[in-house]
Amino acid sequence: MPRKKITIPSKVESLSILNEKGQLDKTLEPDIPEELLLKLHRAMVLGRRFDERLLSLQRQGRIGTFAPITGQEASQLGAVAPLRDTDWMAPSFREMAAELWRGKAMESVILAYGGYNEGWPDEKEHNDLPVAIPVASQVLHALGIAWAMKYRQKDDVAMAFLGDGGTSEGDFHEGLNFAGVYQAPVIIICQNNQWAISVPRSKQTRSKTLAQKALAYDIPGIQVDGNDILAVYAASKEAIDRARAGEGATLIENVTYRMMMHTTADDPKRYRTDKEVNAWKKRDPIIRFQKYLIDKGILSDKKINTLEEDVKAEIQGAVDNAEAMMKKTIEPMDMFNHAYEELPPYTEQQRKEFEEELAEIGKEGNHA
Amino acid sequence: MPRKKITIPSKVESLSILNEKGQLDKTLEPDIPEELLLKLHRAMVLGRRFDERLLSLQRQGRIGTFAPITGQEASQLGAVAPLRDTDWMAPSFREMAAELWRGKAMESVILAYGGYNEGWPDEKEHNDLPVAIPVASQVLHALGIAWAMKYRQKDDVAMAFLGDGGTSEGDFHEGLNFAGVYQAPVIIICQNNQWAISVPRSKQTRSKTLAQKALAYDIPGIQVDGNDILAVYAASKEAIDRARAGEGATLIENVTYRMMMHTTADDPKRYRTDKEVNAWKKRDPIIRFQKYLIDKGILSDKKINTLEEDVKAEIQGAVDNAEAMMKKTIEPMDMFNHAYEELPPYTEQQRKEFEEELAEIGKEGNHA
Amino acid sequence: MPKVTMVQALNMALRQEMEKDDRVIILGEDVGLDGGVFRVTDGLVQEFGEDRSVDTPLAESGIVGMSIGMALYGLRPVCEIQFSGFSYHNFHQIENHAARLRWRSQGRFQVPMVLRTPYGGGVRALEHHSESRETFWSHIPGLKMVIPSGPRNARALLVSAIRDPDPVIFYEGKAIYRAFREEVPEEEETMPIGQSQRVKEGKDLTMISYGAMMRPTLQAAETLQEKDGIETDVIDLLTISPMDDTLFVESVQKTGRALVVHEAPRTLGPGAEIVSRLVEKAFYYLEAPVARVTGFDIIIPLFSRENAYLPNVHRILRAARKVMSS
Amino acid sequence: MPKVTMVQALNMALRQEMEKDDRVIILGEDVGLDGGVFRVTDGLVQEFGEDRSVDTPLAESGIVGMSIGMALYGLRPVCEIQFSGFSYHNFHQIENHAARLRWRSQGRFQVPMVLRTPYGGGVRALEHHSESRETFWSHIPGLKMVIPSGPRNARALLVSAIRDPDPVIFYEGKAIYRAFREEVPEEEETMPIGQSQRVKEGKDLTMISYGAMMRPTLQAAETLQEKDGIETDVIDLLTISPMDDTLFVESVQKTGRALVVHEAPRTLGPGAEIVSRLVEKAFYYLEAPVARVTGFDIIIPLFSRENAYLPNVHRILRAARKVMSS
Ligand SMILES: Cc1ncc(C[n+]2csc(CCOP(=O)(O)OP(=O)(O)O)c2C)c(N)n1
Ligand SMILES: Cc1ncc(C[n+]2csc(CCOP(=O)(O)OP(=O)(O)O)c2C)c(N)n1
Ligand SMILES: [Mg+2]
Ligand SMILES: [Mg+2]
Repeated sequence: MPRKKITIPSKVESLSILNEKGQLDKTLEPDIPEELLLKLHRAMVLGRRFDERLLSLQRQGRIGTFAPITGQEASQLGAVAPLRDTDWMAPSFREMAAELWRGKAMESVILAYGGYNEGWPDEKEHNDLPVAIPVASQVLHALGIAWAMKYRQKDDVAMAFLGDGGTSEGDFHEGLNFAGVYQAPVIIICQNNQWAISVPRSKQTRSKTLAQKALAYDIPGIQVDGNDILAVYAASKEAIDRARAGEGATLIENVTYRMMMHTTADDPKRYRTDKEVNAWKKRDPIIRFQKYLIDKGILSDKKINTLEEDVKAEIQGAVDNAEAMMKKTIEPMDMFNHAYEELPPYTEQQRKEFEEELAEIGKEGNHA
Repeated sequence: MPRKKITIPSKVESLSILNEKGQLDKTLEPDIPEELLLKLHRAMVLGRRFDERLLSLQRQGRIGTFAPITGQEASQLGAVAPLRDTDWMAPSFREMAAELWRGKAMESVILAYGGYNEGWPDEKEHNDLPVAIPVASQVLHALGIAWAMKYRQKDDVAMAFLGDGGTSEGDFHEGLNFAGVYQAPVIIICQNNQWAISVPRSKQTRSKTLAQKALAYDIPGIQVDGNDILAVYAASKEAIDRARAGEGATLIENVTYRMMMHTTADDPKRYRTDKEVNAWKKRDPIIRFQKYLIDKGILSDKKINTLEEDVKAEIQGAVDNAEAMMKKTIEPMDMFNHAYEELPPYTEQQRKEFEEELAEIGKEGNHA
Repeated sequence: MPKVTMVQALNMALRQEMEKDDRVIILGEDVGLDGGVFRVTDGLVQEFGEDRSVDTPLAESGIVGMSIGMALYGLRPVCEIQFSGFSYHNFHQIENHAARLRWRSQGRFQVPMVLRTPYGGGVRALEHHSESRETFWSHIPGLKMVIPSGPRNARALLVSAIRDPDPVIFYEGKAIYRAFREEVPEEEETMPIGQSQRVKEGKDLTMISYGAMMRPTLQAAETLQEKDGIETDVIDLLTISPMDDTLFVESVQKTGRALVVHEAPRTLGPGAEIVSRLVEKAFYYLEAPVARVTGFDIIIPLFSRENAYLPNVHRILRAARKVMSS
Repeated sequence: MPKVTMVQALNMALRQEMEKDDRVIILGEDVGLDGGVFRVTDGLVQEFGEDRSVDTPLAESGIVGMSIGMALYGLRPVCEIQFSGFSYHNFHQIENHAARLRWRSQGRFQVPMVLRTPYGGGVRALEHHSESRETFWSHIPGLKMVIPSGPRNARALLVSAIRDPDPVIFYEGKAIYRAFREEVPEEEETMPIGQSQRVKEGKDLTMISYGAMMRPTLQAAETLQEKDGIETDVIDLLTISPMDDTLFVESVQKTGRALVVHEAPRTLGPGAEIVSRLVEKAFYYLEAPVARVTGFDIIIPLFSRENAYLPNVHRILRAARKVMSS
């Protein structure tokens, strides 16, 4: 072997189906039933409006810090839409719309961001993991789940989400490497929203794309227009089908944009320009998708209005429920629950100490 | 962007100059002065013979566990040969030949493997880091050093070594990503010796080469015949020159073979065949290089014999010195040295306790 | 009953649990053909195949993160970290996830995994191969931390750990892997996690230890009996966390004097917690300061000096006599 | 003297050290334009440029490993880990390297780095943003672990940490980042690492705490004085490791009674070491069991219940009265 270029078996591609004006590349249009298209549209609108409502709840001090998802609805809903109920999802902290799609109640979201552990458990019938805050750590959990699915000879898949920043963590690397080695049915969705708090994509890594990182593990990588739900859906479906068929893992980079602050504790004016944000506003995933649906003749402005009303009412109902639950004094003693299957004796002793103390000062006194 | 293949700016290449029979590709022959060629040859022989001697010392119980380097002489000496004294090296635990080249005394090697911390410090005038056992962790130290060199506007470089197994660790990934982002003058030498203890290269990662992992960071990657010292030298020199010129990091995969056990605590018969080992014997880096030097007319069998005698005597001298140092009862109290710049009071109290105890039972009693 | 080493006893526990329960999967670096660097998993890949005894790439966070995922899905992974000195690479996966997922899901999920890893000095090893850092794990709520002291309890505790619904860190003392043999019954045997054991009964002095340090502790106890006429009550902790304080508290209520032995550095070693529990629960019985015979607050030196670092019979005797005379 | 918050005081320490010494480099996630998520590094990139205030990719082991390399080369890196809950990602780099390289090179190298990180509860944060795990770092030989309790000592201790020849973990209490102001002199001020401080003098009861818990501790001390006539001797630990036991031992020799307050879980929290040192060095002066008022041995709950978890004035008073009456 003198001096030669090395050719690599896996390929890295890019995919876009609906352009920024919502115009379609017909040759690539995925075959999605009307009903599903409309369901996805509704989920996008719900995700957006609920995000807005959470922001106002947070600004009013009715919930704590949270991470808005606005602008990333296509990127997450297109990814989870081809999943089955028996598949598993391992979200990061910015997949609220995908979680609702998968069955999480809005009430749970509000409770969790309101500081109540009660918001945490996913519904019993769903397999999705709770939100993972330590960046990229969940990739390995999805990998382990996928390994176990293969061991159990299921044709289910596991899907993990992370951000552009997450690709810098060691756990991302270890997860993808293991996924390649075991040909595990895991799909890694990287929502490249251009920012990791204040660090722009360009400072996160020197690589031109995040998708090409798949080459390090010889698994397929694809860069998708993440504000184009048809492209996201098509790429995810392809990857999921491959995984089900025993052909292993895929890395999908959804190129999208974090339209809001990183979390409500963040002030993006410190590090990015309005100009950049405005440029991305033009690529709004909901507007593009609506244009497509209207062109297709299955949506109209009137239907959109009805839908918006409907969604608003649904959100209001959830907020009311959640706030009622928060108002009912939730037992502070419950913090001792679920530490272990059985509370160890010394911790039990501490629980009793606390109980006495509570009795002495009254629940409110200590709880507040 | 409909569906398109993504082209990646960085390239991955392979390089070989001396083939397995020691025959030369003249167009690629690096311009190495005769004196340096002979010095490298001597260092290879010294590395091999010292390795053999360490093994017999270990088998006789005169030192503890160590990691033999036999077979990897070209891979490490070719890499460090183009370095200057002001450059830094961050070895793993299998770069003994490179460490001797850079100025470490054989006595230090023996003392360290003999269980004496006294074997550890590198000579004051050298910049090389001590052996790093936690796999891949040293990549980040080399990166930090390289960053600092750039900050200080030096044209020095840092070189880190690790094994094929090491590429699976998160620290490898984080180090290479940082190196790309900061365009740091760091060269990562991966000695792909086909095994990580009992795990073969093929189970370590799905990627066809380790060099291609550079694509994830858009830095150059090159796969080199690691048993061909000319190729290793040429690739390293190129990478070092690029780094000095401010053009950033390179990942070099030296394809070589671990001819011996992983460490003296390991039994490779459990997991690999003699056949495989014998096939690699034919690619012995020393034999290949000798053939080249003889063909070039600067080495002869006679010169080799003299060299072997010479090297043997040098090793014997070092063993004698080191054993004499070990025999002198080295103060057990010294274990309290270098914990901090200044020993904290409670640790000082413990040191005193221990001193009293020693006085009571005599040094030997407790030391043994 | 056959007499076996701790390595063999651990192997037996793994083999029997794997036979019984196809949810039990072992994974880690070199656990397959190589049988693990200490041979604890010897023969298991041959018997159960590569799906049950999984060689992994070299990445500890990967191994532990993968185990967490497997456990969430309902398997019972038993991962091996080759040496405890490399388990800090996966510290975040344990602290941030393994120990919390039951709680974070309000009981919807659990993480019934075991992380086995060799710890401790005394085998003339390289750097990072001799530490004793059980404190790190024992301070994490939601986690259990077990350290057996010999073949029989190692086997029984490992079985219990595998069946435990919560994550367990299982430290195996390298110094006692092959140092002695014990009879271990073929038939199933478990031991409750979270319970210490009295291994010698006496009225004068309570000695508390665990793991590889049980041997010098028991030797010292014998000498104290024979040479000094001091009758010691010796407690083997077995589980470091959740710590069982009932036995040693009860013991000190009888003896009034106590001594703790561990290899871990003194500051914030498990001995600190033991002393604190005694102060909390047996203060008025204490007749002398509780002594801590421990590793020093320095990194354990390379092996030529490791015996100077590690607590030994002499050091324990010295401390015991001092406690008895104060 | 201007009255400033702890955030401002820390910023002042960084700015002044960066002005004085071009070896001082700050690095971490969002430390540049964003000024750090708590604004501790605000304005530094504008003043010193991107070479001195370095935004890093999102990788904690990378940040710490890089800092180690910088320190080995002779710089004085001050890295920020965004929240201590994410510092376990770099635990191996600290345990295996930062704390050992001086020793591993027999003094040839040193690692004069500082790892700054916010810790503790009380700011209504998300999961992983409220823990107090100083034990992990305080059990590692070769490392120093510092926790200031207010603007003035934070500034002085950070300056000392930056100048310290050994690696320092520097925990910053989120709850006191902006809770109160203190006068902090423009001119240089340092404080010795490894020395505790008496912040209130009294003869009846020794109270030992540090960090954000100093505030409820001092409030409780006042109430005890006013309502119970109990005069407390209050010690601010400041450095957790190497732990200075001289002041609190001396204090208990006077008071005979002691109480420790920290947010960390009780089992193997720093209180365990404090109790053990008291038993070792002041046993015969102790008139009652030393009380530990601490976080419980569970994960700190989400914020609606965090005040129930954290020690507060009421809980401290309760414990103090119990100690006084036993
Ligand atoms: C391991 C870890 N380090 C740091 C943080 C703090 N943090 C939370 S989100 C975030 C940026 C994440 O960026 P990215 O991965 O791009 O996801 P995004 O927030 O843009 O969705 C950081 C640094 C964390 N949660 N986990
Ligand atoms: C972080 C870490 N994990 C595990 C080990 C134990 N260990 C020592 S060497 C080794 C294999 C290394 O393989 P490779 O990187 O290919 O280097 P080689 O030994 O072949 O030179 C392992 C698993 C270690 N030293 N460090
Ligand atoms: Mg992002
Ligand atoms: Mg190798």
